[in-house]
This record gives sequence, C-alpha cells and structure tokens, in this order.
Amino acid sequence: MKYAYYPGCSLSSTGIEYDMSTREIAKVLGIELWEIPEWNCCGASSAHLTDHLLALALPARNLAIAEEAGLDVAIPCAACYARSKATEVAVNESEEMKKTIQEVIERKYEGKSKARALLEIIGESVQGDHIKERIHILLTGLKAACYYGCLLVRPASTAFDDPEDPQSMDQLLHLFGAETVDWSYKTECCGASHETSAKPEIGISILQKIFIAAQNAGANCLVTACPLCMNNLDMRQIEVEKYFSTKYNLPVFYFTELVGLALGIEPSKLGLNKHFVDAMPLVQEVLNRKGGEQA
Amino acid sequence: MGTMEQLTLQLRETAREILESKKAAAVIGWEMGTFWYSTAPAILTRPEETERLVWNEYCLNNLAKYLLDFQNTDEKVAIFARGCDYRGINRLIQDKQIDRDKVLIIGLSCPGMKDDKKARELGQNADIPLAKKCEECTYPDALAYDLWVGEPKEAAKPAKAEAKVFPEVESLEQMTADDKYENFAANYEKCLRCYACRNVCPACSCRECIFGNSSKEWSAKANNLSENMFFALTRALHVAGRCIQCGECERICPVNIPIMLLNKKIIQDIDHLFGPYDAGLDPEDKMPLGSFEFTDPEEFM
Amino acid sequence: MFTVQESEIRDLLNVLNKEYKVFVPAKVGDESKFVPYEDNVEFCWDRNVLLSVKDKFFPQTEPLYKFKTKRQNLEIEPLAPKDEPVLLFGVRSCDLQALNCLDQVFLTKGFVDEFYRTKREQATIVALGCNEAEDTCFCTAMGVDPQKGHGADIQAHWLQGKFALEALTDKGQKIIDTLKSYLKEENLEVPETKGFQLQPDMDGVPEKLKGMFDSDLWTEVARKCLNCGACTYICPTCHCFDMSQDVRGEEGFKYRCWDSCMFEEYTLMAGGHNPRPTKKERVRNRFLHKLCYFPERYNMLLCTGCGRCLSVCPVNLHITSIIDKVKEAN
Amino acid sequence: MKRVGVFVCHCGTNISGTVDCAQVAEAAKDFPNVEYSIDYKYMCSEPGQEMIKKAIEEHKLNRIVVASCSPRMHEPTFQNCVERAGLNPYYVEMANIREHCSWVHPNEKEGATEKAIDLVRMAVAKAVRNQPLQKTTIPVTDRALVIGGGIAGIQAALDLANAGHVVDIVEREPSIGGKMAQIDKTFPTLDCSACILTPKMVDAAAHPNINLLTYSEIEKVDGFVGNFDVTIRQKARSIKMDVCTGCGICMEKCPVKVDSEFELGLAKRRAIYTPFPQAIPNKPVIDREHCTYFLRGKCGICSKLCPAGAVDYTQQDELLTRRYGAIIVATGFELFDYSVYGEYGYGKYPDVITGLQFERLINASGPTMGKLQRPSDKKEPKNIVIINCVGSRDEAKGKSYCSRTCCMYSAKHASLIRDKIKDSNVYVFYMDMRTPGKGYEEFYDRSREQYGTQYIRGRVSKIYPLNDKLIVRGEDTLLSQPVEVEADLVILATAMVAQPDADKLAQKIGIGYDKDNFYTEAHPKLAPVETHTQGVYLAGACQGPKDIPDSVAQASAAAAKACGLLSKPEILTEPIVTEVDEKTCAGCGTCLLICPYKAIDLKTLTERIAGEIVERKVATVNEGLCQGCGACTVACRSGSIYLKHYTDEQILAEVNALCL
Amino acid sequence: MSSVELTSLKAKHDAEIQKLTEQSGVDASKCYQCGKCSAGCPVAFAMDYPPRAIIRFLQLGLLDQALRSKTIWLCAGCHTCSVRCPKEVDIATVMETLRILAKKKGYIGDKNIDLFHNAFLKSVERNGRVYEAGLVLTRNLFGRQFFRDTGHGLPMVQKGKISMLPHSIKDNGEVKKIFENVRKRGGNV
Amino acid sequence: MSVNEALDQKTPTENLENWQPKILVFACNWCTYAGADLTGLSRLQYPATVRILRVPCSGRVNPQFVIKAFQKGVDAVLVCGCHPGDCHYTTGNYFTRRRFLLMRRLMEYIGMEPERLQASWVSAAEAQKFQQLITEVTEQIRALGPNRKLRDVQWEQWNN
Repeated sequence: MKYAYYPGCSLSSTGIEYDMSTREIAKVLGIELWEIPEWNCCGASSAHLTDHLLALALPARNLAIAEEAGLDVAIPCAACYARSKATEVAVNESEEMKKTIQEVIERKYEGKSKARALLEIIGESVQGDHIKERIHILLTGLKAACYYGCLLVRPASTAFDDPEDPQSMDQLLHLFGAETVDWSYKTECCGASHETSAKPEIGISILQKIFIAAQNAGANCLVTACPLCMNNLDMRQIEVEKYFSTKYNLPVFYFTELVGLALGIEPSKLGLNKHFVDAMPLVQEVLNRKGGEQA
Repeated sequence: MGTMEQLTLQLRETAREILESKKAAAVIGWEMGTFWYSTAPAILTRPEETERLVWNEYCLNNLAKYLLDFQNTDEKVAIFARGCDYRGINRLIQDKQIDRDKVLIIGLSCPGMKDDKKARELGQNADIPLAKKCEECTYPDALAYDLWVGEPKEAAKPAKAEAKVFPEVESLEQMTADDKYENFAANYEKCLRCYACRNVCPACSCRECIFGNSSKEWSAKANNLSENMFFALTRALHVAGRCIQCGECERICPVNIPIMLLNKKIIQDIDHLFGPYDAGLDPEDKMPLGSFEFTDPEEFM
Repeated sequence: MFTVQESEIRDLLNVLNKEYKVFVPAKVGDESKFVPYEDNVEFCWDRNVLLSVKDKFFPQTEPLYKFKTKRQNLEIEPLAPKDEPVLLFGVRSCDLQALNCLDQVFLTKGFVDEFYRTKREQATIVALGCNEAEDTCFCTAMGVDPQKGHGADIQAHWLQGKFALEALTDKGQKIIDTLKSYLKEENLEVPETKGFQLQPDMDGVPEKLKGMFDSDLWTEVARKCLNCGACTYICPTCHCFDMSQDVRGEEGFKYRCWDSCMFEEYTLMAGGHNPRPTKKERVRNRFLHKLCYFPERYNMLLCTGCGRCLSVCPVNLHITSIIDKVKEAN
Repeated sequence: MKRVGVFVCHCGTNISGTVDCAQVAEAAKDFPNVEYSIDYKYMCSEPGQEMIKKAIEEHKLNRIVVASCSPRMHEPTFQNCVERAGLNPYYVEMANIREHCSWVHPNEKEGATEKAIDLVRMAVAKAVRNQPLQKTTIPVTDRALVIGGGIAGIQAALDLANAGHVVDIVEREPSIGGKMAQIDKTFPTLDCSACILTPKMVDAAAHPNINLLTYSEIEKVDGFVGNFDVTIRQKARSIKMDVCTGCGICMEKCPVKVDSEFELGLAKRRAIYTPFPQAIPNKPVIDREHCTYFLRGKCGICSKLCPAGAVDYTQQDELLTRRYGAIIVATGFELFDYSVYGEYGYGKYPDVITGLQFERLINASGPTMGKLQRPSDKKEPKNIVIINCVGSRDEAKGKSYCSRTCCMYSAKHASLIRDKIKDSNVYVFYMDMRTPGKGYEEFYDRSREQYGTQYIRGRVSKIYPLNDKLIVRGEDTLLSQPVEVEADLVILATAMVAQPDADKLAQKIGIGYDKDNFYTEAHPKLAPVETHTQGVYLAGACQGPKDIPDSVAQASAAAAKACGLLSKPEILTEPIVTEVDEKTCAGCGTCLLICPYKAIDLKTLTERIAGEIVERKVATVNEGLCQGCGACTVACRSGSIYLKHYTDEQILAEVNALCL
Repeated sequence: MSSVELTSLKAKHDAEIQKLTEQSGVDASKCYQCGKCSAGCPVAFAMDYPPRAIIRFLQLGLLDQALRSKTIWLCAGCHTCSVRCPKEVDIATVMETLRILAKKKGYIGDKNIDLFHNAFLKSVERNGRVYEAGLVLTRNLFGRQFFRDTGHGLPMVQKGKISMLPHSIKDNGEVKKIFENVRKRGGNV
Repeated sequence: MSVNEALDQKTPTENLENWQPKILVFACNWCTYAGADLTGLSRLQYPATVRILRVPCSGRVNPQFVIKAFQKGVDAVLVCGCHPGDCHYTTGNYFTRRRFLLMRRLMEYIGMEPERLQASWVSAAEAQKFQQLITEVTEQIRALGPNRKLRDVQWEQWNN
C-alpha cells in the first residue's frame, strides 16, 4: 500500500515521536509513505475560526499535490485530519465550492484524493493472519485507556468510527495483547485549543476529569492518536497534578508507539524516551515480561 | 488504425459471438448509411451480417427504441449502448415495455458524435464539429451492462443527478411574453406533424399515441399552428420526467424545430422544483410526475 | 434566350407581382421553401428548396365545404378555392415532374379534383435548371432532365450571374413579352448538370417488383424504419389524404389533410382490423406504390429523384438503396 | 339518436329574479340534439318532476339537462326522477344557474342570463356524451378479522361480537394481551392494569362470536371490501390445544432457560412456556429455536411428563384461508431501541432501563415481585433519574414525532417510585410537559406537589458510570446551567415506534403508512379510523402513538365502522370509476403510481396478432377499490384509462361548448 | 433586569441572521432549546452563556448579544454538541461562523485567543508552516504572559521537540497566493 | 398567415368595448365546487366572467385541457381544488400541484401571460376567497385583453 503522507506541523516539533513511530511501523507493516513535497500547514486550529474559505483552501493544496500523484493521504494528526476531511467533503458536495477552491489554490483538486486518518489505515493494515508473525512482544500488562479525542471521529457524517464509543484503537491494541478499559471519556475534548492558546484554567479542569476517569476505569496509561491531545495529556499532567496536589502518573502513548513496541522496534527509535511523564518504566515492564509471552 | 476502427472490429466480433452462441436472437447496432457522413441502425440476426456493423463518429441514432420491436419475442436481444442508449433502454424498462432480462446490454464509451448536417455542408476534409446533442452529454458511457466493448471499465454507479441549468432556456425566459410566443409560434408553424420526433423518442412508448387516434378526441388532424402547438406542448408534457436528453427528436426533425428547448425547460423546472432528476439512470427511481412530496413548492394562490 | 442580371431580378418580379401572386424559393431560417415574393425575401437559387411546391396545389390542410345544422335541418355550403393567378418562379425539373404525377392523380381517369384543377389552371410556372446536383440528387436516374422542366411555361437558367429565360408555352411567351424592357436577348450555353453521385439503375425494376410482394427483402429493410411520416410529407409526389371535420356547436367544416401511409393508423379500419399491421407491410407499400403500382397505372414513376427523403430520413432508409437491393435480389 | 330535454328552473324568484329563464329555455332549443326545452317555477317540486317525466315520454327524450341549483343539492332528486321515467339516472346533467349564477350576479342580469345559457350549453354538450352507468352490488361476508390481540384489538373484537358479528382475532404472540399486559398501573387513575385488562381477555376468549387465533400471522390478503380472502399462518405450537389442560408441569421441568420476552430480559423463561401466568389461551408453546429436542433431537422431558399427552413435536405450520367482510388492523407499537444512543451508553449500563422494564420491575407479578431494586446489584435505588423523549422528537435518531404518552407515564413512574421508596429522590428531565387529557394535568401536578418529583427542563447529554453510580449530565435550561445527578437508576422514556414489520403487513393488506411506518388513516380529521382501502380500519397505536384510553376509543370507533359495513348483506358501489381501454393500454404502469387506493393492477392479456398468440400487460381496475378521483387518467399519456362520467371527451365537449 | 424589545430587534437583524444561516448552512430556528448541547459541552462551565443560549439569541434576533459573548471564543470546536443535537443543528459551525463575523465587526471577545490565531496564520502565511517556538514567544509577548509555558520550553528543546529556527517550505509563494486569493474574495484574513 | 398576423387578428364578433373575458374554472367537487356554492349561498358577488366546470378532483384536470381551452377561445383558466392535505382522495391535489407547477412555467415559457393560467386552493368554507379570487383574476384578464395565443384561428380564416 502506498499513501501520501501528511505529517503536519506538530509532527516535526512537539509531536516528533508520533512522526518517528509512524515511519518506523509503516516500514515494518509494508506501508509506503510518500511525504507530500513542500506540504503546507493545514490551518488547524486557527483558519476555520478566521475565514471559512481559507480553512478549506489550505488543506486543499496538500490534497491537490497528493491527487496529482494519485494517492490518498495518510494523516496522523487528528486536527489536520479533521480539516483535510472537511475540505474533501466540501469539494465533493458542491461543484461551486470545488471551482472556488481550485481558483484560490490555483491547482486542480477534484476531491478524488481522500483524507484518511492514520489510525484507520494502520487498523486496516493489521487485518489478517500475516500480522501474527510480525508481533515480537505482546503488550500484556498494559491497561490502556484509549483516548480518541474530539476531532478524529467527528462530525458523525464523515467519521470512520462511532463518535460516542469508537473501537478502532481498542481493537488494534487488543490485537497486540494490550488490555483496554471501558471508559466514557474516549471522545471528550481535552481542551487543547485552550491550552495552546491562553486559558490554562479551563484546560486544567477538563484534563483533570479525563485523568480521574482513566484512573477509575483501572487504566495504567493513556493512548492517543493526536499530537495536540498528547501534548496536553502528557506535558500538562504534572501541571494538573500540582494544581490539585495529586498524582496520576499516567504515561501517555501514541498508538503508533505501542504498535512499534509490539513489532519489536527499539523504544528510542519510537521516541518513547521523549515523554514528559516518564513512560520508560512501564515500557520496561512490558519488555521484561517476554519469555513465554513472546508471540 | 484509429481506435474506433479497432473497436468496430471488436463490436463485430462480440456481435458474431453472441449470434453464433445464440445468447441473443438479434443484435442492434449501427451500419454505414448511403453517405460518408451517415450511418443507420442495423438490426442483425445472422452471424455473417455482423460484418456490416460499424462504430464511427456518425453513429448518431439512439438505438433503444428498436427494443420495442422485440416485445413479442421470447429470446434475448443484444444492443450496443452508450450513455444515451443505456438511458433510453432504462426508460423502456421503467415503462415496462421491455424486461431487463430480455436485453443483453453491450456497453460502450462514447467519444461524442459529429454533426452530420454540418458534415454534409462542409465536406469530408473539414473539421466537423460535435453534434449539438453530444455537446451537452453528461453520461457518455453505459452505466451498467452485461458486456463491455472497449477499454475495460468498472461498472459505474449511476451518478447523482445535479440540478441543471440550460443557457438557451434561460435566455428565452428573459424575453417578453409576446416575443416568447412569436418565437415559439415561428418554430411550430413549420411543423409537418410527421411525428419523427415521437417515433424516435425512447420516452414515447405508447401502444397508440393520442395523436394517431382520432377517437380519443384530443387531436385534430388539421395541420395548423394551433394544432401543431398543441402537439408540441402535449408531447413535452408526455415526456416530462421521461426525457433522457438524447436530443434525437431535435436532430432528426426534417424542418429543424428546436424541440429540445421545450424538453430542457421542463427538465430544468423539474430539477429545481422537485429535486435533481436524470431520467433513465435507474428504472427504480421515482418518476417526478408519478410521485410527490408533501413539501413540494407551494406557489398557488 | 432572354437574360437579366441577377441584381435586377427583383425589378422583374415586382412587375410580375402586379398581375400574379408570385412565389419564389427562399431561405427561411434554416429551411427553404416557396414564399410569396416580397422585397426582403432571401432567395434560394443555389439549391432546391426543402419544401416543394406541392402544397401550393394540394395544401396540407384544405377546407372542402361548410355545414350547419339547425334543429332538424342540415345546410351545406360548398367552398371554392380563391380565384387568383399565381406564378411560381424557380421550380426545379424534379418538382415539375412531381406536378405531372399529381396531375395524373387529380385530373385523369375520370376523377377531376376541382380544388386541384382550379389552382393548377391558375398557375404559371417558371422552371429553373440545375447547374449542380446535390449529393442526394438522382433525378436523371428517374428520367428527369435537370435542365428542362417538363410542363413549365418558361424555362429559366441561372448562369454567370444572370437569369436566362426561354418560353416553353404561349403563356410563357406572353410573359416574356411583357417583360421585354428588362430583358436582353443573348445566347448562353446551358451546361450539363454536374455532381451526380447516386445513379440507381431503374432498368427493369418496376417489372421485377411485381413479383416481389412476398420477398424477404421487405422484412429486412423495414427493420430500421421508425414509421414516421417525414419521407412522405417531404415528398413532392406523395398525395395521400384523409378527410376530417372541425365542428363547433351546430356548425362545421369538412376538410382534407395530408396523411401518410407510414402511419399505423393509416390503414386502420373502424372494426380494428389493420391490413398493414407491421412496418414491413407499410414500408413495402410505400416503395411498391412509388416504383411499381403507380407506373403500372399511369406509366410513370412516382419518384422524381429529388432526394428530399434521403436528406430527412432519420435512419437512412433510402429509396436508392432499396432500388439497389431490388436489383441485387434473386 | 340523442334527444335532449332542457328544463330551466326559476327556483321561485331565486333564479328568475336575475336570469331570464324563458330566454335560456328558448336559446337551448337551438343547441345540437336538443328536442325539448322549457322553463318552470319549481323544477324540483312534484309537478316539476312530473313535467320532466311526461316530457321524456312525449318527446322520447333520452338525455336530461336540468338548469337549477347546485347538483350537490338536487342531483339525486332528478336522478331518481328520470329513473322513475325509465331512464338511466346518469343521463341527467345539471347546470348550476343558482349558486353559481343568479345568486352571485344579481346586478348583472344580462351577463347572468348569458352565463346561464353557456352553462346550459355546457351541460347539454356533456349530457349528449353521458353513458348509462349501473350501480352494482357487492356481497358482504359477515365476518370480521382483527389483526392484533392487544387492548385495541380485544376491544374492537368485543364490540363487533356483541353486535352479533363473528370475529377472528389474529395474534402473533402465544397469548393475547399485548403491551398493556406488561404494564403495572395505568395513568391517570393508577389502577392496576391487569385488573382491567385480564377480564376483557377472558371475555374475548369466552365470547361465542370470537375466535382466537394466537401464535398466528397474516400471510396474504386478497380481495376487496366485503370480500377479503385472508390467508393466516398458524405457527406450529407443538402443543395439541384441544388436549392440553394448561397444568404447567411441562414448564416447570423444562431444562432450558432463556430470557423472557415478556419480562424484557429481567427474568428467564423455559423453552416450553406461556408468556405470563394470566396468558390466554393459557396453554404453552414450544420455542423451537431454543428447545433442546428441536436443536439436538434429544430431551423430550415435557412430552414424557405431560399427563395429557399434549406435546406434539411433529406439528407443522398450518395455512388457513378465510373470507372476511372487514378488517381491523390493531397491531400496536414497539418500543424504540435506545441502544443507538452512545451518550447513554449504548444499552451497556445495566442500571439504565426503559420505562416498560420499569413496569415489570415494579409489578407485583414481575421478576422481583414488585420490589424495586436495580438490576446490577439488586440494591434499592435512592436517586432515580427519568429521561423523557428518548428517541421521540429526535430527528438525529430518525424520529421527529412526540410519542404522546411518555410525559404521563414518566409522571406515573415518579409517583410509583415515591410510593414504594419514601426517601427516594426522582428527577425527571423533560423538554415540554404534554398533558392534554382528562385528569392528566392534575396527575402531573400531583407528581410534583404530592410526590415531590423534581422536574428539570433539559435533555440529558450524557450518562456515564462513576463507581457504582451513574452520572447524568444535562442542562437545566431554565437556570442556563449544566447540572449533574448521581443516580442509582436511570429510566428512559423511550419512544413508541411502529412494529418493525409494519410496512410489510401494510403492503400485504394494501394500506398506506407514513415515513415512520405508522399506518395512515384515510383522512386525518374526517376519516380517522378508515384507511384508503375500503373495509379496512385502524385501531390503536399502529396508527400513531396512543395511550390506553385513546386506543380503546379508536377501537370502538373502528368496530362501529366495521359494524356498519357488516350489518348489510351487500353494498352498492358507485359506478363512477375508471376503466381501461385494453386495446390502447401499453401497460406502462404509470397509473399504478398515482392511485391512492391501489385499485389498479397489471394483468396479462393474451391476444392474437397476425396469427400469432402474444401476451402483453395491461392495466386493470378493481371497481371495488376505485373511488373515482380520476387522477390516474391524467397520468395516462395515451388516454387509455378513463373515468366514467368524466371522460376526456365529456370534459372537452364542455370546454368546447363554453367557447361558442 | 431590563426587558428586551423583541420586535425592533428582529427587524434590525433579520437580514444579517439570514446571511449567517446561509454562511453556516445551519438553521437556528430548528433548535427547540433542549440544552443537550450545553450539557455535553466540555467548556460550558467557563462560558458566559451556554451554547443553547447563543442559538436562542439568534432565534430572537439578539445578534449583538451572541457576537459579544465570550462563549463563541471559548468554544473548543470539539463538535460534541453537533453530534448529539437531536435536531441536527451544527452548533459548532454556528460558533465558528459567529466568531468570524464577530472578528469582522471588531468584537474581540478574547484578545489573547485572537492574537494567537493571528500570529498562527501569519506564521503560516510567511513560512507555509507553523513555527511553534516562535508562536509561543509571540503569543506570550502580546499576551503579556512572559513566563507562561517557559517552564516547558527548555525540556522541549532538550527533547528535540522544538526547533529554534523557523522551517519554511519552498513552494514558490503558493501559500502566500492562497492568502491573497482569499483576501481578494473578501476573506477577512 | 404569419405569426404576427395571427396575434393581431381579431374575430369580427369581438367588440372590444363590450368585451368580457371568458374564464374557465376547473373546480373539484368536494372543496372548490362546494366553496363556490357557499359563495352563492352567502350572496357574495363576483363578475359573471367565469364558467365553472365540475370535476371529481383537481387531480382529474389534465394540463392538456388548458391548451384545448385556449385553442377554443378561453381567455384564462383557473384550476382549483382542496388545500394540500385536505384532498377527498388524499393525494390527488399533490399530483395537481406538481403537474401545474410545471404547466404554469411551461405556458409562461411559450409566451402565455402567467395570469391566464392560475391555480388556487379553495376549500368548501372559503366563499370569500372564491369571490376575491374570481374578482382579481377577472381584473387581471380585463387588463390583458382577449387571448389570441394558442388560439385555433383556422375556423376564422376559413370563414373569411
């Protein structure tokens, strides 16, 4: 399988481990990722609050380049995915919008190249028996609270998974031996838009609820598919802990990191050492279990 | 050898195979006409006749209507079909004039046909423009078929209809009432009432047309402007929601009446009043005048 | 031969228009037909008109008489065609031949149609020779001379930017005499008509057809026919008509109007029986009538090779190809 | 030869005060086919009618035009008059020169007279083309079919049976009773549901005119009013009904336990079972999907234990065809499956239950013997949340309508809870309280004032578990603030929806249904229990959400309609129906799309063409179903379907006459 | 509490609200004020009006009140409200549209948020991509929150998560063109 | 005869000064016909320009009737029936609505003044509406003058 790859701005900075782990596991899973040459920022999460057309046009340029190459686009970042999907839908729904966007980006985009979430693509690629042979280590002992965030499965009309109780990440992790907990915060908002902006007090209380819910459900880590969520849950966890004088100690993973781990990729190659909440002890625990539980 | 010549060979081969293997009792296609710019519908029943088949830029005739000649046969009939023929076939299926099971559709992709009248005028070496009816074609290919001739194609799902706007209709709408009438009357003053438009039309499928049946009191045989207009308007109403926009009526009119001006007006109005609809895409579709919505526009006093 | 410059033909027609109602071949939009001469007509000299002069003698719709019922009485008032001399300027040989055919039908063998006769007698015809054939023309194969209008009063030619006139009848001579002041006498050579592409061989065809009523040929050729009436309505020789009436309350008109043997209802009888139930019988009848029955009765073909049906048939079911097929048939 | 007589009425001075009647009569003499024309003071009077009869005789008239008042007034009068004179009543045509002329143009005498002449001319033109039409009679089979054995079906059957008609009730469950049998108490009186329902069930079973066909379904419906031929599938019960005594030993010993449908999964039943103890007939049925004998060919315990030898594993479904004069459809409703609500946990939280489950939980004969305890841990709930409009008024979930009963049964539930658990708190999340019924608003008032129910105006956005509680989050829209309740139990007032197979049954019977699959009445105001198919009536919630009083009322109304039909041995059919000209009909079926009565069908015609036998389809009209609207005639391009008495020819003749 | 004179307001804002409806593609009149949106909103607790009330403002013609609310600036755009709305009113999109309109009118409900978005888009226009370190700096400077997030800054750099130099793309000005074209079409960028 | 001539030609009997329009009203039996009856019962006056033709349902009105009426010399046609939702036959008027939405546009398209073909829902109770409707339409048609469009003038030609 070959996809155009749109890492997005975050993956080249704050979300670098998402980028690293994505590229690593893609190699093992035989997914060819062709990084869109000279891709541009999709505008999330500012453009759509400023100008409707701009918000549609920015992702359109990236999609147009992918369309030229005849490829669908794999997008790891949930926000980038949501914006790109919105563009794809808008172009396909209205001939008039298609025309306008083509005029604005001065490129041809017919809406043929589809924006696809990386989670969905990885989920598809591990279907079938062949994947069993690839598993090096089962992720036994991980009790993951899968956190999909708000943008990955909304709006409902274009979502690839259920907007209230999505399952794709849970199923993916089950395949690699991890347990996932049933909790009701899968698609609650993490408040990232407030974190990256200027309202910390709002974000903190939103985050607190998420941590408590994960803990109550018996999770020992959080798993995400969005660099903004990651940033928030990981980087700000200490801040929230301080604010409420408590300790959660919930390492946060990108699902790609865990898939990489199970596929036997070196933790440092996956960026697992770059987390704010130290993830390595839990990673080490999993790696130490090996033996009879090796796949 | 050009593509259409190559395809002609494939057409012949396909037709021959069908007749030899008795998959169908007849094959409907095109053959050369008297002049270089003309072809004629060909209805073939013997394998050796298939050598007559052609596929060139002047295969203008819509073939669907010929299926009516096979209403009483038990065997299948094979028919070559582009988008317009395909839609015509669906129209006849929707009007229950022929069973889908009895038709073997051989799908074709149509590059657009050339204007035979212009060809006659300009000569063989000139650059002949596309036929008017093909210029606006939105469905050049058969959308579903049993066999396909040409570049392999995936069976395309019927595309979603879009609300159509016809510039020539719109500009007519801008005229004053009297100018509109004068224009309309001038067009239909010429009408010979030869009924070629009706007889070629795949949306016209009555056993007995009210214009051929004086006992039904509708139409007088007299050829005068008023009766001609009654014919024109009635025909437009009868094909409302059925016209597949193949443009055959207008193309073959011996006195060049722009018949599609009426049909397009109705198509445009249907699209905008009741939602976009393309006749003949799917025989299962609700017919615009055979159905209604509670929420239809309310313009009455 | 008397000639007049093309640019001065309008002066000439203006003179004629005083005495006659003059009709000339003209382009009207995309079509061409004979229209009453007016200053602004756009002449059609370069080719034959799409609609022949047939309807000037045999209109598509023609009232015959008027009737009225009052309580128990029925009154009938016959209608007569208008009494007005007509001059048709520029009729081609093929169409003149067609009039000769119609004359046979409407004036001979003891049947005289008064409506037709009146109009025929009132008409003066100026024939116009053909310099160039269209690709659909085949009059020569039907025994028509494209440069000589049989039955015309004057033969005209359109040569080198001039019209050349030659009287064929006394009536014609009289007209030329009145026009003398506009005309110059000179001798121009009438060239042979160029460009015939179709030459169906009629030799022996009518005779052969007599034995071909049951031939499979008809099934074959009829298949593509749409049974529209384009060929018959455009044909200068077709002359079938139907009677009908227009009644309003106690009054009404009886009229006749063209009919076409290609229509299913043409032979439909009151009881529902149809002796020509399928298009095979109808197509067969059309060609047998033109090429076999009519010659048998009147000793002339009912086709003049004008080629109009070739240009209008939507499905290329051409009389020329039928003739070819008849020739080929065993 | 058509011989028309024209009779112009003065209507005292009502007409002649404006219209010159003599002039009208004189003018009419010149109209084609008019043989006789006269004006008279009172045409509808006895001497006036005599005058018409005499003129018919003397002048051999065979078409009559009466120019007088509206045909809606006196058309039957003059039809009867000419019939007595030996003419077909449909030979009469009326020109309305009073309501449509003299009365509306009193100041335009000339214009009115001219108009009256025109109207008479139009009527003459039409009358000349009028054809004799015959009213026909259809025999009526005096037997009714009631489909559905819930409260509506039972009531309708009892009413019909008491009026002396034989009724069959077809019920697909093993027992009659329907949803009402599951309910604990009824609003607004809080009396026991079973106490009022079960006696009716017994009455129905014992009534000599009622025939119960339980565990049966409708297979096919043919025919038309008065003569419906209905095929009923009697599913194999595996029990010989005539042998079984209903002792119940078999049920005690059956080793298979499955979720009870009647208890909505809150209790188990056996593979051989009656749905509930008061079932009627109180004889079990074997659930072949779960019975070990049917699954593995072994077991047979019930058969061994049955003292009467009533168990019969070899029984087969039986098809029964009967003719009925009338059908009452009373198939009821189903409850909305709330598991589409992700935000309410997709049905995964055991302590989120539906209102009907609650009825079972609080019912003295229910799984807990009426002790209110929550399903997860059997604890007594203290904080209970009731959520209204779950599925109702929710376009996003596909139902836009109000279910009409939930406001009331939620109020009932709240009251019942407080009755049982004194120290409990009940919160009802509602959007609008709808209590339009006798005593309903008072009942709602009591639930607030007397029982202390807390009403919160807002729709719940999310329910999620926290420890052993359920957090219910909504906005109190009156406060404009989000609120949360820590609930022990959540009751969802789920919408009433049509039976899942309602559309299929409708297609079998040939009645209409709306976008939500509820059956459509013939007219929302004037024919609320009739359907478009004459002889088929609706009762209860199959037509739309309804509570018990409304269902019962509609059932009695439907029964009254059916009685009206069945009480006559035959009915007359209006002869103004459509007919097909088979010669020209192309069988395109467009008319079928238009007919609201499904009166048109296609049939195969065999005919000889050019010596060959060919078949073709043509439209055919069922005169029993056609109501004569003529909408189909316009859709027929070849004019092959025509409405008698209003043919194209007749209407065009009127148009032409008007233009002279 | 002063009362609101509804009749004149309605007339005043009808056209504008109509336009808003067209732009957002959302018809506020569909809303029957059940409050499901507000109850599920993760940020509702911080808002001055619940989202439901914003829709109510639009229904009544109180456009200014909607445009001047903090709510529209606090909306996180998570679409929870939209997916749960029983009347399929896309509230999140209404918020977006209102914010765009508010900005056009110069009602900036939250200066910091607005500054951030401006800086963000400037960065995109200039570089084609977002320069996150620069963004953090700009925002803090403008927002006079000099020390905010600086606690995270150092570890970020150490972990190789923030590059100190802006990265831009060689797109021959295509992205700048997009901004220009949007402006030409009346975009308020 | 040229089209313009046809438009200009007037029948000799047409004396414009005393000219009154001829308006054909198709009225469904259940609503509009009854409504027109009520107009009479209520003694509400309207111009004597209309002739009501009774049909069982507005769904029976074939758009072709309209052309025929214009051919024969009617100056305006009014199609009336029950309000949507009130059809005695439930759905007839919904078909009427679709048919005449198209028909009105078609007639306007060929140059017929839109006032000459109108449709209206008049219930059995709407006597006043019926009165107003007829008065208004009559005024409109008086302003437009006699209709020549679509008119069958063959008769007049032959009579000359």
